[in-house]
This record gives sequence, structure tokens and C-alpha cells, in this order.
Amino acid sequence: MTKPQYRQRAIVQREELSEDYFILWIWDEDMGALCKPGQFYEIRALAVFEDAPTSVSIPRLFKPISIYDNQGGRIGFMIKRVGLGTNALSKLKAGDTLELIGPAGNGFPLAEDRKILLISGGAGYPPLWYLQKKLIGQNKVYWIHGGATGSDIFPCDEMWTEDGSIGRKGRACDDLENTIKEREIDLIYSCGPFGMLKEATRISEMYDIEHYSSLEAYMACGIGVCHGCTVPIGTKEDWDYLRVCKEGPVFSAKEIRWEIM
Amino acid sequence: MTKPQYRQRAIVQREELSEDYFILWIWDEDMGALCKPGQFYEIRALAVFEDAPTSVSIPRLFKPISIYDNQGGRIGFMIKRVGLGTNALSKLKAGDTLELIGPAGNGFPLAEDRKILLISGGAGYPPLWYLQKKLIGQNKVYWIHGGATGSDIFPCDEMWTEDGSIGRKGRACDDLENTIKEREIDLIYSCGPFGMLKEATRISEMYDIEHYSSLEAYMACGIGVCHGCTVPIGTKEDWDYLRVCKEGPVFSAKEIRWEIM
Amino acid sequence: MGNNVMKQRQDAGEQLKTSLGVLKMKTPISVSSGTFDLETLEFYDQNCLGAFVCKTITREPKKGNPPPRLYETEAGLINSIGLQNPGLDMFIKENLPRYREELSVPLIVSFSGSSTDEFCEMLEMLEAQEGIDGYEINISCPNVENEGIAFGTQADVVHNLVSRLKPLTKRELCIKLSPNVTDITEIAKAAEAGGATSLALINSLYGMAVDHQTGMSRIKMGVGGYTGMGIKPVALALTYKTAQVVDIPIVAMGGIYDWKDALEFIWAGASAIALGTAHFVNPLAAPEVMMGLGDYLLNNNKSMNDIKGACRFS
Amino acid sequence: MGNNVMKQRQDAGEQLKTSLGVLKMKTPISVSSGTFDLETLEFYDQNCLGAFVCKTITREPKKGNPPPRLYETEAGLINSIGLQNPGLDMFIKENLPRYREELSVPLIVSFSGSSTDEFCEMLEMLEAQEGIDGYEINISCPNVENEGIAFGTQADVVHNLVSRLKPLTKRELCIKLSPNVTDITEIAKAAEAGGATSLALINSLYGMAVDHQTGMSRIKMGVGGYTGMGIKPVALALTYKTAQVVDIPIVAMGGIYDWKDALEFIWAGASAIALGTAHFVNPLAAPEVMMGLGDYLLNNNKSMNDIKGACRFS
Ligand SMILES: Cc1cc2nc3c(=O)[nH]c(=O)nc-3n(C[C@H](O)[C@H](O)[C@H](O)COP(=O)(O)OP(=O)(O)OC[C@H]3O[C@@H](n4cnc5c(N)ncnc54)[C@H](O)[C@@H]3O)c2cc1C
Ligand SMILES: Cc1cc2nc3c(=O)[nH]c(=O)nc-3n(C[C@H](O)[C@H](O)[C@H](O)COP(=O)(O)OP(=O)(O)OC[C@H]3O[C@@H](n4cnc5c(N)ncnc54)[C@H](O)[C@@H]3O)c2cc1C
Ligand SMILES: Cc1cc2nc3c(=O)[nH]c(=O)nc-3n(C[C@H](O)[C@H](O)[C@H](O)COP(=O)(O)O)c2cc1C
Ligand SMILES: Cc1cc2nc3c(=O)[nH]c(=O)nc-3n(C[C@H](O)[C@H](O)[C@H](O)COP(=O)(O)O)c2cc1C
Ligand code: FES
Ligand code: FES
Repeated sequence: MTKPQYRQRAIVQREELSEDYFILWIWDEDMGALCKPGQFYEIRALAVFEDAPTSVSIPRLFKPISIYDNQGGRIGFMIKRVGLGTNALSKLKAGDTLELIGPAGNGFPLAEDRKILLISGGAGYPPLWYLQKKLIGQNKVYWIHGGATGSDIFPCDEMWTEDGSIGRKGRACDDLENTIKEREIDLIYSCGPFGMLKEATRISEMYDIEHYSSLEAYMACGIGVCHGCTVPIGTKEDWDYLRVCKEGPVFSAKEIRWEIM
Repeated sequence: MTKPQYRQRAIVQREELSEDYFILWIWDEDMGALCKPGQFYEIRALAVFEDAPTSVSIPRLFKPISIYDNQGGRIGFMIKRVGLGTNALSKLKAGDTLELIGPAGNGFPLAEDRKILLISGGAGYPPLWYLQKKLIGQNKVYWIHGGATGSDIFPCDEMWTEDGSIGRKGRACDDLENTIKEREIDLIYSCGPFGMLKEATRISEMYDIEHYSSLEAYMACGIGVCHGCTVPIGTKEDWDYLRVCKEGPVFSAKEIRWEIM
Repeated sequence: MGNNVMKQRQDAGEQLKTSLGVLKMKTPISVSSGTFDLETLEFYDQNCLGAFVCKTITREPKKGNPPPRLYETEAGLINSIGLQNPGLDMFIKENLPRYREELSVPLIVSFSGSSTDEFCEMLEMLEAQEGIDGYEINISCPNVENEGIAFGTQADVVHNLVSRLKPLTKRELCIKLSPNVTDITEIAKAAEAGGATSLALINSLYGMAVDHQTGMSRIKMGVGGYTGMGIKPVALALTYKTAQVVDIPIVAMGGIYDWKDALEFIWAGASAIALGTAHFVNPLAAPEVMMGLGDYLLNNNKSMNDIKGACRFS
Repeated sequence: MGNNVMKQRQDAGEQLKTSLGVLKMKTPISVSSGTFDLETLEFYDQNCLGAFVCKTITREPKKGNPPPRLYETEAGLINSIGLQNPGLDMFIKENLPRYREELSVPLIVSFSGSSTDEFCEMLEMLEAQEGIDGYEINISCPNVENEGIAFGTQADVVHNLVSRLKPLTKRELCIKLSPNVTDITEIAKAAEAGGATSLALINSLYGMAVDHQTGMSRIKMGVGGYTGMGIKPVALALTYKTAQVVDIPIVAMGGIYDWKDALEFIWAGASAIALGTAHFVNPLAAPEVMMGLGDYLLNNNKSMNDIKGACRFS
């Protein structure tokens, strides 16, 4: 596996998706050649360490953002504004510089000739977009996506909103069992909020379906050195804290010790 | 004496003087009516305490800046860029907002029918400008100003630069004794770097001339509560740490305990 | 303001009430000794404060430390005032009458002695005065050698001191603790056992800054007291730890700049909070914290008691 | 680069040399345990480092603390890793060979025991290994109950521990001190008397952060270790104080982000400095500090020795 590198790249394009979501595009063929679906970059607006700035701006941590798309090095990051770091990213425009560390993490295992379900919630959408592009030729793919309101919804096969403003009213897992049965799903990829992933795992275990989940964690280094981003992985009797940034972010769902997360 | 107030005022004009010096003008008749030469304001670019700023900018201390001019409330601050705080101020333009605490300090005692010498160095110029406007009708006034290079020099009667680029080559005090004798000086006001003030005091004491010096100090509150800005004032045997922001910034030069500063 | 907003403010008034051991406070907002005085009250209505704490007084006048005494760092302030003050006699003669005159909120007198006997003597002198609602016993100033700070670092000395002070007063007896100790909970427990009615924490951390170009210390004394934004995580940890082991109320301080900071300390166990360095970077900090806290409590339909010490871990 | 610049860099190379008790360092830049590993070396040439310190190892494998383990505050970072590590056997079997393979700079192994005997056992096991240049004895981790930190707070325990370790090795024996003590100079003197060849300071301060909206602690364990920019004044004060009382070299750390920060610590008495949290906010911190320090020394025609501990007060 390639080791994460540090890079500075200009933003070549910025795209608005909805009130809270936007995409930042960079372009680098060499970087693109290393990326796999499910991997991510730690990114940040270029921090300038000036002698005498207008106001001292504290350099802040990089934030982990999945690779949303990668067309021969045209790499996109689809980002939801939630706090300080993503807000700072949301201020960037074409021409501004991004600092990047990556590609990081293991990525999703790819498959062929399977009946695949993608299930995502909110900002869990981006990694699955890149993933489905690699999957659709070789597999049957059905994608369920849910969010709180319409502004959390993006193109897919089945949409859910909690307020019912777009698609079906409820949560993405509400009709999951039926879908699995009807479509004879034999492989699941999921990414989204904790509650959704846990519920999806419960159901996939019930039907004994292979299931990979991409997890989130607060990160400092993003390259495996600080052990700050761990989650409990293994069996009920024998588990360890593994690093989301290195052994993850994708784990076999049944190995994730949800009960102690 | 009026107690310092906290105000926010728009900058109505910004003026460039030289590479390092600029003037910020505000306009408030009520504030203007309270100001006296030698007093100062603690000022700062308006700090916005946002929930999710681009980068967290640490709110920083206000900086003490003399009243450079005051024409019926058209108050000017003439500022030299030296560090973080003055640099932040140097980024401001007309329309931006200034936070101000003041007018603070005692100010210069005014005089009539005297033969007055003003002596200033570098950023010690501004308070003497406001002062001389109040003095010139009633007194004979002669102003010596010195600086490192030409960009530290502003209108006055006698200019000195260390590099000789403008006026006489040397320091403002170099020919002071002659000036005192020739012009029969009987009152001195000074403001500028420590070395200059100390030397001017040595000479004024030699000739036993009444002499008021405006001192600088690093400040936190600017209103007399923190005791952070003190200087030793009194006689050799009996002195105390007095606050530049409250009992000062103007002190009788012979009471300043230069030897322990 | 519409009637509804006015109504809200009054309700918030109810919800903002808190108390120390003896003292009732109309708001949980106090001011930390040495960072605030009557001059600050020119900026806003003092009624946003639940108490007023004056600068630490010593028995004899103190000249204080040689300047420079201040330096602003990336994330806070280093000070080296050295407890400059006019001494207790002058305080009683000049300052106290002015406080009585101008204050409508409770007055807490901060003082420091150079021995247990001197602390007791000072307390007796102050007890003879009216218009004082309580004391903050400063055993934790990092800027005075072998005086304030020595007391604050040994549990047995603190216990003895507080036990001696306690019988002398019925007023609020708040002990101000130093963060520069191995285990603040030992000192806190000793103060409580001795009879303290409340605790104040934290005083300044040791701090230093050097001019990288010249090697000159930024303050004359070298090591000073470090306060402000950068010490908030430390203050919060020590507040939490202390709240776990004592039953008396805590006035928490250290890097509190806004109402969100204040809430963090209340969750962690503080009954009241004090603003210090914040005054220097935001002259309106106190009323803004009052408004923010009030709004939070109202909007979430909570009282101080609901959140005090209610912080959780999962 | 022109010939002149190349020449300059080489000269700076001369001027950047420094040493600990036993170890010669090509630059005064080290890395602080737990914040750095081989992965970081992907970002630049390791030769800007004077030493490489690995994450603290314990005798047995450690799972570490439950997440969340990290939270970034206004001016620093709170962590609660809990010394997660594979244990000494695995370290010797897997990590050490990789370090030997990939490192061209001296390797310092950081380790921590749960008793003096265990410390000694670990040292003996490591002594049997080649490719180790020294040890950093971690007696100061705030995130492990009754293990690391207990040792670090009592002078007599530290003295005994170091005296037992000293006869077992001729390699660099660096003791890493905690800032969470009443008087760091007592601990430092005890370590020196016991035979330490150098000291490292500071480890993390106690720190905490709370979600003001929900009252939830930002890290699962409540109180964690606070590091980064906000602790620099504290680290500098403790470095200065310690340098006043010991003769052995000090590796200073705590909030060093750039070459100017580094210089402050050298003026205050450090023979070398280590970068920690800085790596997370500036992946190129180490080479930038090296360049900046080198330029400063060259431009001012000074060597490390000229400025080490030369800080002044007026
Ligand atoms: C491998 C990986 C890939 C990711 N990919 C994407 C992506 O493609 N697009 C995208 O928009 N986001 C993605 N995220 C999430 C993104 O990293 C976070 O939203 C971001 O780090 C938040 O940082 P912030 O500074 O904006 O907010 P913060 O200030 O860190 O947090 C804001 C609020 O959200 C809460 N919060 C933040 N992170 C978490 C968490 N992990 N768990 C629970 N609560 C949390 C905080 O408590 C706080 O209240 C990914 C995360 C990981 C680990
Ligand atoms: C009463 C009063 C009136 C003043 N009036 C004016 C004025 O009208 N115009 C004007 O330009 N300036 C004036 N000054 C000076 C001005 O306040 C300082 O230049 C300013 O505070 C520097 O802040 P900074 O954040 O820009 O620099 P800092 O970051 O604080 O300092 C930059 C550099 O200058 C040095 N330095 C800063 N202040 C001092 C000091 N007092 N003594 C010695 N070294 C120092 C520091 O060590 C540092 O190296 C006045 C000061 C006082 C006390
Ligand atoms: C300039 C200054 C002077 C201080 N003087 C005193 C004092 O006289 N007595 C005292 O107990 N604490 C004193 N302190 C400490 C504060 O009361 C408070 O404990 C500390 O500043 C931490 O709070 P903060 O981070 O909000 O400032 C002083 C602090 C500063 C900054
Ligand atoms: C994520 C993280 C992990 C750490 N792990 C260790 C450790 O294993 N052993 C140790 O001695 N110190 C550890 N530390 C402390 C650092 O080595 C260092 O002493 C501290 O971070 C102060 O330096 P800084 O402010 O430059 O980060 C850790 C710090 C952080 C932030
Ligand atoms: S973020 Fe540092 S190990 Fe994962
Ligand atoms: S700056 Fe606070 S007393 Fe002068």
C-alpha cells in the first residue's frame, strides 16, 4: 500500500450542492493513480505561519475527508459543514490552496458478480459515490441514501428523509429487510451516522450478509502514529483498538464492537 | 477627570504617511470634547467572536495609542507598525470598526508665556502634535524630532536622522544643550524612545528646566486595574510603581527613576 | 425589546441565581482578583455580576515587581504584578468606603498574609468593617516568593490556616487554590476540612516567554503567572477533579472568555465562574456572559442546579 | 540553490550540533514520544532530526483508553491515548528491526513500567538489543492511572528508580518529567542524583474540555493530557527553572511549533528540543525548524552553546 504523502494543491473548481454541502476539486494525475474507493485525505486550508498576521490564526488540525470522485486525477472532496474545520474548508474557492495528507486508509474491498446494496446517511454519501463507479459494471448495485432533510439528499436509487421532504419519510434502514429479501442482496457497503451503521449491521448479521462499514473518528495525525482515532475491532471476547486512519476506515461490520463504541 | 469609556467607532478616513506610519481618523464630537493632549486611547480592530470562523482568531489586547489630533471630535491616531497589534491596526481601512477605551491617562500640563522645547523620537511624535496645537498661540515653541531613517521624520523645526537621509545626521539630543541655551528654553515636553528621554532628562536636570516626559509601557487593561504598566516614580529614596495608564503617561521627568527602569 | 424578551430576561434572572457557602449570588458571574476594579464598571451595569472581588491586599503596602510585568503570548497573558497594593490600613481607609459607596453587588475582599498569624490579624481587622460579604484567601499567587504560594502547596498548612480563620468570621470564606501543585484535591479537601465555605480556582500557572531574537525574558522576573484562553483546559480539569472530592461550592476561573466557556465549567462542577484575562480582550465580557448563560438556560429550560456538575462521559 | 546557500547550510550543520549526556546530535531537533513515527518520515528527509523517540512501550501490550481520545481546543490538543502499544516483546520482534532498517538517526526507546522492578526488567531486555542509542524513561503519562504518573511525582521514588536503572546501561538515560507537580526542580534533582544523563520535559498537563451544549466530556475519560501551543509558557517556565538546578542536558518540549519557539527554549536552557503536537498542524514542522534555527545561528554568527541557557532579564 502506498504511504500517505503531504501535498499542497490548488483548488481547480468549487461546486455548491446544497446549503451545507459543497465539492472541492483538485487535479493531479499521480495522486489520482494512487487512490482507491473508501480511502480519504486529511485536508486543510493552507495555513500561513506569518510573522505578523492581522490576527493570530491558530493552525488547526487537518480533517479527514473521503475521496468522493477521482477521474484520472480529477479528485473531488464532497464536504458537509459541521464545525470549525469543515467551515474553514467551506470558505475556500477555486485558486486557493489545499494541504493534503493521503491517500490514507485501507479502502473498500472491491467485488464482482454480486448483488450489492449501498447504504449511506448524510455525509456518508461521498465515499460510496466513488465506490459505485468501480462497482456498477461488474455488479448489480442498489443504493439507499437517507438524511435529515432534503438538503442532505443526493442522487441514488432510494431516498429517505426524516422530515419527508424528499423521497420516503423515515430512516434509510426502515425498509432494509424487505430490500435485502426482494433484491437478494449478498454484499453491503455502508457509511453514515453511528445509529444507521449499527442498525444496518444488526440486519446484515441477521441475514448473514457480507457487510463493510466505513467508520468516522476524530483524528490528529491521519497516518497511524498518534493512536487517537481507534475503534474496537474483533470478536466479543478478543478485540483491540484499531486505527480508523490506518487499519480502517473500512471494517467488516460484524467485527466492529458496536456494543462498546 | 472623565473616566475611560468603551466605544466602537467607524474609521472615517485612513491616511498613509510613510512605509511604517499611517493615521486612522474617527469622528465623534462627544469623545472629542473629553480629550486632552498627552492622553491616549487603547484601541483595537473590532474583534468578532464568531461561532465558526474561518480560523479561530485569538482576541488580542488593545494597544495604547496617543491622541495625535482632535479637531472638534475628528480624532486621529498616528500609528507606527511594530508588532502584532499595530500590524492588525495597519490592515484597517475607512469603514472598518475600531474598538476604543479612553480617553485614558493624565495628559500634559498646559502652559502659557513660556519658551518651550518639544523633543520627540519616532513614534513619540503623535502626542506632541496635538500638544503643540494647544501651545503655539500662547508660547514660543521649538520642536526637535529624530528618527532612524527618513521614514521616521515628520514636520517640525529641526530634524535628525541616524542615517543622515533627512535633516541633521545623528540623534535628536546631540545638539540639545546649545538649543536650550540659544533659545533660552524654560519648559520641555518629550516623548520617544527610552534612551532619548533619559538623555533629555539628564540635560534638563543639568539646566534645571521643568520637563515633562510621556512614557510607554506594555498594557493590559489601560484603565488602572491590572497594575501591569507601572514605572518607578518619586525621589531616589522614596519612589513607587505608578501606572502609566492612570497616573501617567506624562510624568515630571526628574521624578522618573531612570536608573532602575 | 419586545415584552417577550423582557419577560425572558426576568425569567433568566431566576434561573441564573446561585449561591456559595454563605453568599447568595444573583448571577453566577464573578470577577477574578487583580483583573477588575471600579473602573471596569464604567463599561456596563454592575448588576450582571453576582459578586465583586477586589485585588489581593497584603498587611503592609507592596511595591510590586519591577517592570516589564506583562506579556501577551499566542494564547494568553503572562503577568508579574507581584501583588502591588496599598496595604490593609490604606485599603480600609480609602478603598473600602469607595466600594461601599459604589457597589450594589456583594463585595469579596481578597487578601494574603505572610504567616498564619498575619492572615488572622488581617481577617480580624476586616471583620471590624461593614460592607464586606466575604473573603477570598489568596494562598496561591505565583508572583510572590515565599509568601502566597508557599501556603497553597501543602495540605497541612492550608488546613491549619483555614481552621484558624474559620472561627473568626461568619462571612463567606473562600480559599483560592493554586494549580501549581501535584494534587489539587488534597489541598481542596484540607481547605474544606478546615472550614472553608467555598473554593476559588485556579490562580495563574507558572509561565514564561523569551524574545527569541535577543534571549531577553519578556517580563523582568523571568517566570510569571500564565492566564487566559490557553489555560482553560487545565482549569477545567482541576475544577472537575476538585468537584469530585469536595461538597462546598466552587468558583471556577481560568480562560473563561464567553458564555460557552462558562457553561463548560458549570457542567464540570462550578457553582459560579469568574472572568479574569477576558476583561482585557473584551471589555463587555461580563454582560455578554450573563446574556448568553441566561439564554441558554431559558432555551433549554434548565436552572444552574440542573447542569452544575452534571457533565457526562458517554 | 547557489553555491553560497549550499555552503551556508553546511556551516549551519556545524552550528546546529548539540549533545545530550552520551548522545551526539546532528541537530537539536528531536520528536516527542507518541506524536511521531516512521510514517511521518515520508514527508521529508529524516536527517533534519537529531534523534528519533518512539512511542512509549510497556512490558505487556496495552489496549489503551476507550475513544473518543482526542479533542482540539482553542489553543492545543487534549489526548487520552492511554499508552496503547504492542508490549515489549512485540516491540523487540517487530518494531525494532524496522527502526534499525529505516532509521539513519539515533533511536531513543521510550518505555514505562508499572514498578521499579519492571522498569529494570525492561531495560535489561532492551540492553540485549542492538541499534538502540538511548532510553526515555516515561514516568509522567497523565493518561494511565497509578502507573507512569505516580512515579513522576515523588522525588524519592524517582531517585530510587533512576539509581536502579543507571548501573544497567551505558546508553543515554533520559528521564521524562511531568509538569503536574508542585516543584519540578525536586524531581529533576532526584533524577540527576540517581544518574540520569539527561532530562526530557514536559509531558502533557492535565486538561479537559466539555461540549457546552450537552455537558458531554469531549474525551471519554474526562481528564486527559493537554499539549500544544497553549502549554508553551508553562513548558518554558519549567525548562528555565529546571535548567537552573541541574547540570545534565535538557530536551525541552511543549508547544514548540516553529524555530522561534525552539529558540525560546534554548535560551531558557535546553540542549535540544522536541516537536510533538506541531506535527499534527504542520507536517513539515521539523525541517522548517531546522532551517530556521540554522539561519538564525548563521546570521547571528552563534552556536548552540552560545545561546543555551543565556537568557537574560534586563
Ligand atoms: C475516514 C473519514 C472520512 C470522512 N469523509 C467525509 C466526507 O467525505 N465528507 C464529509 O463532509 N465529512 C467526512 N468525514 C467527517 C468529517 O471528517 C468531519 O465532519 C469533520 O472532521 C468535522 O470537523 P469540524 O472541525 O468541521 O467539526 P468539529 O468541530 O470537529 O465537530 C463539529 C461537531 O460535530 C461533532 N463531531 C465531529 N466529528 C464527530 C465524529 N466523528 N463523531 C461524532 N461527532 C462528531 C462534534 O462533537 C461537534 O459537535 C469523514 C470522516 C472520516 C473519519
Ligand atoms: C501611552 C502610550 C501612547 C502611545 N502612543 C503611540 C502612538 O501614538 N503611536 C504609535 O505608533 N505608538 C504609540 N505607542 C506605542 C504603542 O503602544 C506600541 O508600539 C504598541 O503597543 C506595540 O504593540 P504591537 O502589538 O504592535 O507590538 P508588540 O508585539 O507588543 O511589540 C513589538 C516589538 O516592540 C517591542 N516593544 C513593544 N512595546 C514596547 C515598549 N513599550 N517598550 C519597549 N519595547 C516594546 C517588543 O519587545 C517587540 O519586540 C504608545 C504607547 C503608550 C504606552
Ligand atoms: C494582571 C493579573 C493580576 C492578578 N492579580 C491577582 C491577585 O492580586 N490575586 C489573585 O488571587 N489572583 C490574581 N490574578 C489571577 C486571577 O485572579 C485569576 O486567578 C487568573 O487570571 C486566572 O483566570 P483567567 O484565565 O480568567 O485570567 C491576577 C491575574 C492577572 C492576569
Ligand atoms: C497523541 C499524543 C500521544 C502521546 N503519547 C506519549 C507517550 O506515549 N509517551 C510520552 O512520554 N509522551 C507522550 N505524549 C506527550 C508528548 O510526548 C509531549 O511530551 C507533549 O505532547 C508536549 O509536547 P507538545 O506540546 O509539543 O505536543 C503524547 C502526546 C500526544 C499529543
Ligand atoms: S489519527 Fe493518528 S493514528 Fe489515526
Ligand atoms: S494597563 Fe492595567 S493598570 Fe495600566
